[in-house]
Amino acid sequence: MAKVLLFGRLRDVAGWRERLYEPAPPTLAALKALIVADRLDLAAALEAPGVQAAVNRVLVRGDCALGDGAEVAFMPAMSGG
Amino acid sequence: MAKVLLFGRLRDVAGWRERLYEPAPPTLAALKALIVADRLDLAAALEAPGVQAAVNRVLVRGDCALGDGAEVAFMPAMSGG
Amino acid sequence: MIALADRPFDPGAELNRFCQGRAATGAVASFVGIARGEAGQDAPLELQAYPGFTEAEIGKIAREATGRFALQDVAIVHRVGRIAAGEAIVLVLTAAAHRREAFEACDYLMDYLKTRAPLWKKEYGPAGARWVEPTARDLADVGRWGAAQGDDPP
Amino acid sequence: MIALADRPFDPGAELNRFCQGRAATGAVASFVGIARGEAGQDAPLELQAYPGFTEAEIGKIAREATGRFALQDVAIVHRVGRIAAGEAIVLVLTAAAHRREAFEACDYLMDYLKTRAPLWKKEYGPAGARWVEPTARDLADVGRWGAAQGDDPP
Repeated sequence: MAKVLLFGRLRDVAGWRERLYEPAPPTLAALKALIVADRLDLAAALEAPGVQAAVNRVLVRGDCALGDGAEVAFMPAMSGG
Repeated sequence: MAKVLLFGRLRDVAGWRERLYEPAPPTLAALKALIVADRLDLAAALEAPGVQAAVNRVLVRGDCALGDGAEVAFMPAMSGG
Repeated sequence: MIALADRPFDPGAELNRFCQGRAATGAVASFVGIARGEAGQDAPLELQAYPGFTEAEIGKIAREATGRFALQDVAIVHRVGRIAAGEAIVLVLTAAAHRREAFEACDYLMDYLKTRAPLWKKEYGPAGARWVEPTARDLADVGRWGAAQGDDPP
Repeated sequence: MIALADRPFDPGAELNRFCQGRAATGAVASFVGIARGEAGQDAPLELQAYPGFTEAEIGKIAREATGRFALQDVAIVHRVGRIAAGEAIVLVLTAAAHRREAFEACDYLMDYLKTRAPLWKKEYGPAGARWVEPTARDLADVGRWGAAQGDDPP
């Protein structure tokens, strides 16, 4: 199982904030492909400049393997304050 | 009459904080001479670098005339905060 | 102390608590960011965080700032959720022996929060809602500090 | 608001009052200077002012800073008299549309207060009392702003 969290505009585009994928795909890239399968708008939003991914609360660049129970967050450009 | 106010270390050196001089001397220089008449320590303190004078709450450089009722303040180097 | 607040908080009470027992400190700088908007308008801002991750990432930068500016203490409170006009969005407090370090650390932390902290801000206006991204000015501001601040911008 | 306080004041209450009704502001920076000293020590500081003149001179610089940094508001509270370790000596509050101006104005006003405001500070320590004069660092700090700030140093 992999838990996916979306934030900011990604949440609005997807129409959801949290989903479980069972079983966990083997890699981040495979998970992404699953998420955007029939969602061109979400695929574009996930590939937009500034979007970062965290796996188990660690920022990840490029692809990586996913263990069972992984928590994967997709985060667009950040802006607090 | 002229009212003289001292601040900071000048107050400590002189041993007073406020004095009235009657009648008012005609100039700031004359007033200074009167204040330090028999006080070499105070004369040195008043001439120390950084000491400023205000007449009627306006900073004055050099000498100036004093009207009756003038309020004259001698102020050493400033430091708040 | 790094905290996310899902309700209005009291910057003055936080400032006083932070100043307590600081006879060795000398200097406390602070910054309060306030939600702009028309009085009576619906809450003009929404802030999202990634609970746990957001505090941890802000804590990393707070520790970095502590070393960089020789801080004695730092505290950050950030609102999340819907925020009404005039309410505090963020409070940053820094304590140091000298005022220059306290000011610079506070400035540094705000630049970070504006551009690289895991927070997402939506503005609600008459023309609809939009997600805020760092402005050119925000990016120039954070660029003043060099590359040391957290990860490279994406 | 420029005020001299001859008793301890409450920086948090002042901050909250200053932030009230600021839905058009965005940014409030503040600085609190705290009297250093050993807990339990006799009041380590004495601040003298020239009542009336001191507030007027600080007011002039506050107005200058308001123009220079496009401030929406500024408030300064300065303690006078004997001050105990851990008590606030000074509070500077600045409100602006953007944080950079609020920070810089606060910094500018503190540099001024340290070197050119009509205030005199005596430190009481185990080795006796001494009148404080601006340090080389204070003078370098105030020099950053150019000649515009009040009168030339004497």
